[in-house]
Amino acid sequence: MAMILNEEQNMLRDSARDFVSDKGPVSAFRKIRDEENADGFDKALWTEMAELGWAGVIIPEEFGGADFGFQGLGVVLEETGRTLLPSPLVSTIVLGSSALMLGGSDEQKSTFLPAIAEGKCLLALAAEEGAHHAPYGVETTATADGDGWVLNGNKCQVLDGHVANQLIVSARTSGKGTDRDGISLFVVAADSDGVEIEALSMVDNRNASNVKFGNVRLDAGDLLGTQDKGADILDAVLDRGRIALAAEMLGAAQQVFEFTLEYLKERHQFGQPIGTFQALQHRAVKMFGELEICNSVVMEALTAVDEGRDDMPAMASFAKAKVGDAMHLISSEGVQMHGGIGMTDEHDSGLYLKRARVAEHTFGSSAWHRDRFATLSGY
Amino acid sequence: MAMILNEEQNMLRDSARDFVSDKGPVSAFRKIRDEENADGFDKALWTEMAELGWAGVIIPEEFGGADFGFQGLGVVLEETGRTLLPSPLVSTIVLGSSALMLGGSDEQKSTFLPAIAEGKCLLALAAEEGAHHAPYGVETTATADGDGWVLNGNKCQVLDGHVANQLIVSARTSGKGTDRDGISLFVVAADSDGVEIEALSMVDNRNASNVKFGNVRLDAGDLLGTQDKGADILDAVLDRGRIALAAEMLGAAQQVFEFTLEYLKERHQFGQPIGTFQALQHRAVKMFGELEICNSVVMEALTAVDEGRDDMPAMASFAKAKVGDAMHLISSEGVQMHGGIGMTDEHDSGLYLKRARVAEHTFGSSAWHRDRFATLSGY
Amino acid sequence: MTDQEQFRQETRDWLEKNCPASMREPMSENEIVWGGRNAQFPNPDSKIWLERMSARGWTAPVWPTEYGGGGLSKDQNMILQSELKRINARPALFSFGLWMLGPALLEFASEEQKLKFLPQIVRGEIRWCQGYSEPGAGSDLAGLQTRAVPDGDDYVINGQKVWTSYADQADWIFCLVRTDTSVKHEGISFILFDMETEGVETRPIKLISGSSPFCETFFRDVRVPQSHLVGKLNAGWTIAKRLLQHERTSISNFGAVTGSEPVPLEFVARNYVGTNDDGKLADASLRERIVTHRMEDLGFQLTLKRVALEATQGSGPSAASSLFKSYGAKINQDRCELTVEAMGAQGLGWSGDSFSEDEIAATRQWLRSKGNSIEGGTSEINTNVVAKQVLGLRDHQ
Amino acid sequence: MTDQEQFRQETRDWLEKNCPASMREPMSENEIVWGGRNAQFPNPDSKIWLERMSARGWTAPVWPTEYGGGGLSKDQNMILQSELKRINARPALFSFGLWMLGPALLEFASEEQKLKFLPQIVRGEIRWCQGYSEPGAGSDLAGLQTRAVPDGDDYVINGQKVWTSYADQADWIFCLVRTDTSVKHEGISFILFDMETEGVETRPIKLISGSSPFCETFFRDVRVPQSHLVGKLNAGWTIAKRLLQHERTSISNFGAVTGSEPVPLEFVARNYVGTNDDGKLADASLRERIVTHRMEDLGFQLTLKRVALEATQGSGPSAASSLFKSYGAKINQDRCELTVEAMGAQGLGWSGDSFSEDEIAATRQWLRSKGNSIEGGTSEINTNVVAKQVLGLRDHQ
Repeated sequence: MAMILNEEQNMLRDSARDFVSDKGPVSAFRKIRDEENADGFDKALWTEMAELGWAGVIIPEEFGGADFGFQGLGVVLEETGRTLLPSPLVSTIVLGSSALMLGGSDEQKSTFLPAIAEGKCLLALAAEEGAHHAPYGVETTATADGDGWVLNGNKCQVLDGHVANQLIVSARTSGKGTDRDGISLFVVAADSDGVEIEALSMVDNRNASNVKFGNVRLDAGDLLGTQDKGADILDAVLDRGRIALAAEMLGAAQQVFEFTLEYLKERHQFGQPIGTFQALQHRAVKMFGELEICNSVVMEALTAVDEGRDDMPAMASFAKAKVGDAMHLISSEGVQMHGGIGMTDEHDSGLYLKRARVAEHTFGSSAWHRDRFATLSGY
Repeated sequence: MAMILNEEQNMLRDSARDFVSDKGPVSAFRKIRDEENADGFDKALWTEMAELGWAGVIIPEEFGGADFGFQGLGVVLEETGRTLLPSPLVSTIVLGSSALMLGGSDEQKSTFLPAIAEGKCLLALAAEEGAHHAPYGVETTATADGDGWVLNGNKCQVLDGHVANQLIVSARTSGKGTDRDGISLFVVAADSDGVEIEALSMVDNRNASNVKFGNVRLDAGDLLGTQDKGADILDAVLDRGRIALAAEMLGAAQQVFEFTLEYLKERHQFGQPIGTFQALQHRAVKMFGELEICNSVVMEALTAVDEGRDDMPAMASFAKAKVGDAMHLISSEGVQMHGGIGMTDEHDSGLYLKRARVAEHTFGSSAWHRDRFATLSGY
Repeated sequence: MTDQEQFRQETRDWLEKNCPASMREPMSENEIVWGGRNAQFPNPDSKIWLERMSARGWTAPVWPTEYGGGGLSKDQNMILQSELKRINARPALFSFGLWMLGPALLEFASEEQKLKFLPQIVRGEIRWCQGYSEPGAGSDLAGLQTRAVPDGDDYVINGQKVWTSYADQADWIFCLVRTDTSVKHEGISFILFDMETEGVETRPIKLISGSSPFCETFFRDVRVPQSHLVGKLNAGWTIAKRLLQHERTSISNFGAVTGSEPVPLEFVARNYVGTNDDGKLADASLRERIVTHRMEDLGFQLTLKRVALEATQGSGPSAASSLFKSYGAKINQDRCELTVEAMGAQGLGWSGDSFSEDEIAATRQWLRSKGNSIEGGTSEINTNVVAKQVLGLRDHQ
Repeated sequence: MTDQEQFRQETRDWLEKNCPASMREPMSENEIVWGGRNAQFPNPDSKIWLERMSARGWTAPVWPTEYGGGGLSKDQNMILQSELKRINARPALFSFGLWMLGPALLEFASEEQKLKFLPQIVRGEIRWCQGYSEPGAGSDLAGLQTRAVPDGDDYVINGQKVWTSYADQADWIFCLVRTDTSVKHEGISFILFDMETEGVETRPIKLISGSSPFCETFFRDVRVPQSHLVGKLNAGWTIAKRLLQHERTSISNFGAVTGSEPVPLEFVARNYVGTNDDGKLADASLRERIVTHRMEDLGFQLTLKRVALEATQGSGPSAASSLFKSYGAKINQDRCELTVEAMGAQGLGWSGDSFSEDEIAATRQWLRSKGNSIEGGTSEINTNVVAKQVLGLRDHQ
């Protein structure tokens, strides 16, 4: 029963909101975009975020983290979502540190987690190989070679790939096609010989990369978790990623709703605020209702992670689909209700619209997750 | 190019509208329902309709029909749809006479078609065997026996089954499961030995029956069309039925829209007609727009039948799905916009709501036809 | 042991001893106990259960004991409810008196009125109905025209109500009447009277689903003592609004209250539609709509929970309860639509042996559900309320 | 041979001889010929084609010959259009002058104005832009504030317009200005002036799609001869409304005009999503939404055809054209949404070699399409118009 924030979490939210509105408003994102910052985020700001404990928010105290769990993380992500503030939170903290915590050896944990918590080590998950989410569709191979492996293949949609120090890579060590068995995970240094990383220019201006592995040599110790059983970790990591993205999208959608509602009250046409028009009122209420629902779903999903519940995968699909749809609706309405000004690059609406599409797609679209939810529910 | 009515069709529409509003208003349907008329329709009125030429509207002149084609039939069905007037138009004229015209031998045609055109012979198509539309899911068997066959099996959703003189029955003469090949059609007298017909009480109060065939003996001449190739006729007959139902539903939806629009103008709350509320206005416009679209689609589909076009099957699925959805929307809005009074049995809204559900289901639901349309379009 | 732990233990013990076994089974709609002068107890245990519960005041757990209530604190009531739920106990009494009138009387009635009416409600002795809507006053409830004119110590009431739930089975009515025709909202009063009074007539309204839970109710020169007026003269609108909030809350929880969970849609669909080799429902479109509906439903349930939790700090039903009512209506309507669609032709029967009881029930419930977005304030009106009260959007001038 | 058959034959022969082969190929957006002082002809054939067509007046086939038009009857024009379509001929000229200003001038301008401006439009010599919306006057266009004050033989114009399409490339503007501040609709006039006049400044607006087809346009003490006023002083609103109808019609037909059919969605989906063994798209949800969209699209196209047929008996754009605009917008938006969804990550690229030209175009078009329901009257406003003018519903008082 954790559907409402406790005092500690409320304090975290307040401090996150203050920090983000002070240091990372939407203009911060615009600056990164317009200056074509090659990192795709503000490194100095990331250092500050790490100092606030955000980089270690889900990392246990023994590895230098704050151990606030996903409910804590969710609070932070909602706030950075509100201003579209780019950071390695999802790539490094949610995906990377989760993978290490769930599957890493003691050595891997103690090597990487403290550095991650300090904000000094960036990670990326290289799991996708096509335009559509397909976690088991792995053609990248890791072939046994002496004590280690040789890695070959191509990955895409790698969030923060070109800024990461370490890549967590899914590769086939047995099986074929879309077999769930036979996938293994590896930790690969981004500067290894044979790794080629190409940064992409995406519509939401967030970091994504294509990565090629050409005969990359890996040591025995680079295996993450059990050979051939990597999908167990991968699924859990992706579910955490989905829930985290849902929290981020919720913050973004909430923000669009709030500034659109303000606009409905401010903008006058025909001698009245346009928010007095009933058709717009009913659509505003629809958005409000969806946000209320999403709020509950995200809270429940974050809680499911922290409590290690069996329904976590279903909750992940639920949250990702529900919030994905809501953000879609709300970001589109945001543009429409602003009218012409909403179509301009100068206005923020479009930025959220773009982010909505990419976030909805990442780790599986709403449709993908409805399908999975039904399957998990047995129909 | 027949998207607008020609003069002849306009005259037919005017006379049909006059006749229906005079002899077959909604109260006529209520009377049949409330008096629990065992026929499910007004036989005397059917005789009058036949005298107007409606029973022979699509039957060639050589067999005593008016040969107005489906565009003419559509005009009549829209008008009877407007008042929910029950008649054997769909069962006997659309399905029955089409089956005979498309597949009947000269003898079958000259035996039945003139009697049909006179309104003296009623037909029913016994093709379904389950709760969901599945024209090839035929388990009823016709086993060769001497010169003829023996028919065994159960049919359901047989429109006007218990009032029909002749049944057109699909039965398996070879193949199995849902094979398209191996289905044959037969003309079976309803009073044959071994035929048991049970009238059902449906939510829309229209005639539907379950029919059992227990060792029913058929002659060689009872086969309709080519043995094992009955699906060719059946598909064409069903497509005509779908288009006809779309025309009927269009009339019904149009009627609901019109009396609901009137209500929006008449009903006052808060000192104004409720039709001044913008949220209701936008929903009314939505209905109007859907009706405009449906109008075009139905016209085009009726034309496709008359012109014998290759895209007739696709147009049938298109029309059935599109108008089914529209009638669904409009009949639900009809109840909602009338508020409490719309929930009462005394008000007509509910009658259309009920008819909408049944009509949408008959010959394949909207979802079924979207699936088929996509398949026919190659994806 | 803390006080709370002790209360829980005592409650559990008492329920163990006093709640008959048959009262721990799911109930069907016709087993509901509505109380009243002509109370029906299809199962004799349900009479015992009502008597035992009402003797402790636990049919109205948080009402003060002086009015027959249980006098429990909020925390104690939460414990009681969770203990009732633990053993799947049926509600001992369904009652508009408990859900709607009682809270209003507690807030607005005179001491004398409270002492007279509240204990009867607690014990289920009087069954109440609500005289609100009129043919010309639905969404615009304040446009009501039923007149109450003073005459000696009485009011003489003339007019017509509609959508009076179970008026033909109720003993008393709480009724909105116009006591001033020169103003709108400020000319309405709230009054109570016996349905057996001369001049009261009820006519059941047949719904599209075939059932008749509502009536038209006519008043011809009905004489009611002035002492039955609740609150101040012409101040009935305030009471009416408060009461409507309670009504909305109880309507959106109605399904939950009966404790009978409907069969999950996916079971129905699997039964009637079948599955592919991969275990997915054979109808991909239906499957997509079912999963979408299930997510809406689950999200709604989670939100009810969350808001209930938040309300433990707050007070009374929040403005968001209007939103819940329209969401609850939409979700129930979708469920009913999808159920009949899944059943195909079998979900379209009206009567007869060719359809199972569940199938006929599905058809009727589908039709009945269309009223969810109308009764107790239409979804449109509820949406307006949220737009104004929650979002702060203004009326069009 | 009837006159019509003869006209068809002559037209066919003429087109055969005069329409260059390269003008019978589908065109991309950057091959559009907009004419004007700085006309661009990326393909030299397009210049020849424009000259030949305008010499016959066939860029404006039904305009009277005395104003440079083709002087054709409606029937003849239908024949011409069908013959152009038969050979897939490109439109010789895209022009707001042809589509919007011209018809208004024909109806409202003085003889002198017609003789001056219409032939230029026919020949594509002057490119026009439209000065309507202002920052404070969008949906409520009549709330515009740009002032025109008489001064000698001139008006002096001050104010700001926004959403002026291609103002930075246009030669002249047709502009709504306020000539009376004491009334609203009755204080607006319609005036024409050269964009090179001193005091006119344009600033392109960058859209979310990255392109800049619109401008902000500023007027500082712009002097315009009073003779450039079209129609009566303060009677510009009538012209404006008529012109908006033409605009809506042309926007909803815009896709059709370019003649470049987009690749059907199902091909895109098959490419990126793949199919199951039974040939169905592997993503059942996407498939359902594609087929739903295709039906909406086809139904819309059929309706455009039907209404066009009906209009051959009637006159000018019908009130239903407002509906078409919002339907057309919705359908194009759905198509764009579904296209990027089908493309997955490849439909979310902004630039760079990792995305094909088609992919980048899909992303940009998706963003651009969001404006379809805003420009030329929002879908909300169009819906209001239909509610009032077609359905006869009244304004809320």
